[in-house]
Amino acid sequence: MTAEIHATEIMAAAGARELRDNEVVVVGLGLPQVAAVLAKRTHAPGLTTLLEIGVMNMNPKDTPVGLADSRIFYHATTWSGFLDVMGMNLHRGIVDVGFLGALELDRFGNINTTLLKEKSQKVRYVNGSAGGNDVASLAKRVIVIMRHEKRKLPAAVAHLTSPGFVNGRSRSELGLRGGGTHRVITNMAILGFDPETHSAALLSVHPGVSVEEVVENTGFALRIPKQLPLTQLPSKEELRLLREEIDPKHIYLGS
Amino acid sequence: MTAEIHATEIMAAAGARELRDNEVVVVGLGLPQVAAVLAKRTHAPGLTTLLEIGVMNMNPKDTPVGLADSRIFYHATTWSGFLDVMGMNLHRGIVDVGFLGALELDRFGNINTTLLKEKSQKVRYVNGSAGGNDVASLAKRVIVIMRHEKRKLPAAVAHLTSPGFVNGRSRSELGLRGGGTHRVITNMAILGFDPETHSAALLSVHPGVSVEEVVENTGFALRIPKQLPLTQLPSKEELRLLREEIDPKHIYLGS
Amino acid sequence: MANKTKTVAEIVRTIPDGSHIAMGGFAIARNAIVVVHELIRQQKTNLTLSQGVAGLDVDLLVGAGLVSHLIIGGGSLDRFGPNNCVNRARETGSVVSHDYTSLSICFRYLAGALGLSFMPIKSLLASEVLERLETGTAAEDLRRMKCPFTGEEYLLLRSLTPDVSFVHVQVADREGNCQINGPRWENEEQAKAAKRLIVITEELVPTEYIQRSPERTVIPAHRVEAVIHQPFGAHPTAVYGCYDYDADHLKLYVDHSRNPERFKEYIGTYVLGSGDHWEYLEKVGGLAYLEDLRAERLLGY
Amino acid sequence: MANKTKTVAEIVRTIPDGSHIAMGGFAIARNAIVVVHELIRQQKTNLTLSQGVAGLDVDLLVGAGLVSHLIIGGGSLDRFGPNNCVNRARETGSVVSHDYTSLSICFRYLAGALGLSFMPIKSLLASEVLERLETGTAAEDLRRMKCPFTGEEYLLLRSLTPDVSFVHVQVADREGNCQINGPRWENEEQAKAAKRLIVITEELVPTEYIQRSPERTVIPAHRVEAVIHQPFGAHPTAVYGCYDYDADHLKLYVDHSRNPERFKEYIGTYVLGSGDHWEYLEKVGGLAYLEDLRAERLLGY
Repeated sequence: MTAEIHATEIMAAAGARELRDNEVVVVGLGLPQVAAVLAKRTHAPGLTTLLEIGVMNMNPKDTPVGLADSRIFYHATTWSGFLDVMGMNLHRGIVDVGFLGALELDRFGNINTTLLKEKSQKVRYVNGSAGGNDVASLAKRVIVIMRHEKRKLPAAVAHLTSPGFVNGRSRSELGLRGGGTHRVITNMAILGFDPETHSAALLSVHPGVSVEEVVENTGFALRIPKQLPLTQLPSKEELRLLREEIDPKHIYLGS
Repeated sequence: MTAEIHATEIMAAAGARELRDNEVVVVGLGLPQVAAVLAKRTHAPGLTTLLEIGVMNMNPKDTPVGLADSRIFYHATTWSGFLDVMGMNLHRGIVDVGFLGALELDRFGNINTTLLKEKSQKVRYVNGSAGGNDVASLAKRVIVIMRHEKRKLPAAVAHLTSPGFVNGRSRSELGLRGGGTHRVITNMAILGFDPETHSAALLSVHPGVSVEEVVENTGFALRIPKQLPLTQLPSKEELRLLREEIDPKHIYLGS
Repeated sequence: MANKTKTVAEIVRTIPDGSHIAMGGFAIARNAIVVVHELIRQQKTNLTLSQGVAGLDVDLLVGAGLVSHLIIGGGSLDRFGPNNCVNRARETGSVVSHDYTSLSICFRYLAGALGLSFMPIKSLLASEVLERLETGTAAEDLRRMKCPFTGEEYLLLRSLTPDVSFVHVQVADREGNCQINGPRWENEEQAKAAKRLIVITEELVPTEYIQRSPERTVIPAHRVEAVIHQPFGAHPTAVYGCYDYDADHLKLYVDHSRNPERFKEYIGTYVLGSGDHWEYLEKVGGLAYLEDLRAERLLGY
Repeated sequence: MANKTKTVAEIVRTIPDGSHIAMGGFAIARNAIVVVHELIRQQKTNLTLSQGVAGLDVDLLVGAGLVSHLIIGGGSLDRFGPNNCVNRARETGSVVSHDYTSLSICFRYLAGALGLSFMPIKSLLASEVLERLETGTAAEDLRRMKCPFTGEEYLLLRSLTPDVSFVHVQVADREGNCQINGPRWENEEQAKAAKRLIVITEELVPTEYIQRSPERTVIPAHRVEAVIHQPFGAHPTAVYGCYDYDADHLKLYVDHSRNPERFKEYIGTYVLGSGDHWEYLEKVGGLAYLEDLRAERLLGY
């Protein structure tokens, strides 16, 4: 069965496992939302999931295409707005986890969602921050889910949209309240950040991925522990939930 | 019929006439609410009436005993809260008229609703500001409805709860946004304020009241114009509305 | 789904003396009387109370001697009379009262709810309300500032983050999702500013009911520590759509509150003399009497 | 009772070139497309647009060359693609874009709605988002400040008070009392910050309907200058409870928006080629096609 498991399914399950029961999570589009719903339907039934547009505890139906798609906010318990979710929860300091995607992420966990620079230095704009910078600034810990590619994990991001540990400085030195980037979950591995140097460290590799592959596909030096565990695979039940209930059309989980 | 008209009915009608159609009015308990409802049911159908607790366009049923009485907020078009009414309307600067009561009011239109000093200098606390200070600070003009007694109209209030033209200074000198006290409607007369000196002036006396009586019952010097008009009495229709619809139990209008 | 229902006695036992408690009532509406009575029965002391417009809830707690500090915007029992116990405590100095205004209390809670340590405001200025605050112990909660963009003078208010807020609502599920019918004064900001939030509900509903109109959820479950289910829990104050204020009982209360000795009688009879809120409800008149206060569906009162 | 219903053409004629317009959409939901099309037909120029998370509304206006300045928190067309016209305009410099975040835009509107000239915030700090703003023309809208109570460093944001805000709602009466179903993003703060407020509604209801649930009135009549009644007025974006986004049309749009010439074709066919929104609706497929997008009552989409 292992061979059949798609990397995005490992990512979703790993993301879900980072969440503890009764935590409050702000979720972004795509895999973050899939991971949070998976956690809620397995080990964390008391999880509170928030969407920045003003949704609490959604129970997505069919597969939503974005935050503004009513499939994602189906059967929620609250519909309010930015001021409530991002102001009275995130800025209030009660959000445990912010779950983000990234175009680029660097060794200090800084996130770029604004633009890409081509080799010619020509700039290609993308979506910008939306709630990303707010979440990165204010959530107690930030979990990023993204593809593992050398160009997406550069030494320094082309645009620092959402701060992790800028220049390796601590969050309090940066004047930021939240705990910063805590985990980066990719299709190859899970990264964490050294509590002293605030630079990225390898925490586990997914089954079938070698450390060399990870290093080769990472644009910055990774601290690598001597004993490197394998990432836990999704359980049968997790796979069933992902495939049959949460993303039956395989929009986010690949196919 | 004039003889039968109660002074409170003159006050309510005079209060109503100070309101123009399509204005936005924050209303306090008692006669202010009665006056605003009268205006809305006569010449100002487009009047928007706000209650600080979070009510817009109430259509009071029976006679309410206070702002928190559901009889006052019956059939309103909005139920929200302080932040909406007092923040997003009053502090926003879109409230034309604030309609207040007063324990005491002085020659510069300063209002006391906090305490009274007995002759022994012993202090008797009363209700405090609630929204009164906010309304006096921020509404474009303030209309006060109160009984005309020497002790209630002193040279200086025992406690300056809600500012008019403190020490005769202009509102901008005081750092205040609203236009300050504009009219004082009593059971004897209507007062205004001199645009230069900001001190009180007599604008009209109610039929049957002499200027001497007014002066005798006022604790500060009043500017008195040579041509002093009589206050217009309530029309038959106004009296009918007041007596039959708005305050049929004569809770606010006396009996 | 977590079931957060608790008894009022359980909850009140967790409130330490000296706590800052925010009360969700307004004058004679939606006062958390069931909590007020239990605080008195358990003889909490040295409380700080905050509220926009204080009513019977605060008057009872101050009269019963539980309170050392008030942070309020004003208050009364509407046409039934002033808050006699609060005013007497101010006059004798037995309570330190920081007297603000409705909006400034709301803005202080708003700052707390938004995780901001301060909020600017344009009222209070040029008043004795501010002068008294600035020359008293409230000075540490106030600063003047010029807006760097416009040059306009502002007062800065320090945020208020009560240790615990008690809000009485009409409808909640067992997890704590709440709907409030009728005006909400500063309930939302106050509830979300507090470190702990306890709701008292007239009616317990399944979560499915909440999910039918999620726009109506003013307080979401994850902010709520416990839900106390107590029908007529706000008596003798009014709960819109559930029951009217009890005019006779309020007159009786005001009659007693004018005099400290008679106030003690009131507390002895109705609060200490009742083991819990059900006993209190029997004492004030019982089922038939209370049915008479029930709201007429169409009018809501 | 005032009847404030107006046609979109009447209203758009009152918008001067150079206005600051706030758009109430979010990505592909509740975009005031009927207004966007008319702004393009009337060829307004030099507009400033502000919005939390920009979607099709802003992309159309920027693509059609009406816009010189953006103040936004981000934006996309969700899975359908990026805002190609907005991104191209940023890349070519044809638009000056002040790029904030969702919360900072919301706080700027909140300040405007509350009549405060500034609002503190704890995000943006230590980011290139802030660095770019502070080193550009947005510098005049930003200051650093230490909280006088806690010593914590804050960013101060200048309030945003748009000349006019367009908010698309599901339900309004003829006077302008509005209900919004589903999440409301920053609609309330944006609407109440604006100097003029125009609402576009899917459904016109009598005021009695509003009075049945006054808790649901997010925008009150007295703030509203005009009500535009236009069913399917947000097509091809979604309106919760009314209709789903039109996936086929959004794909067609994105396909055109990748290229300036093809974008012009899109505008020519669907916007300039339609005299009004009814004609546009016929052109995209007409009644039978639109009925297919109608929300299923139970699901809401």
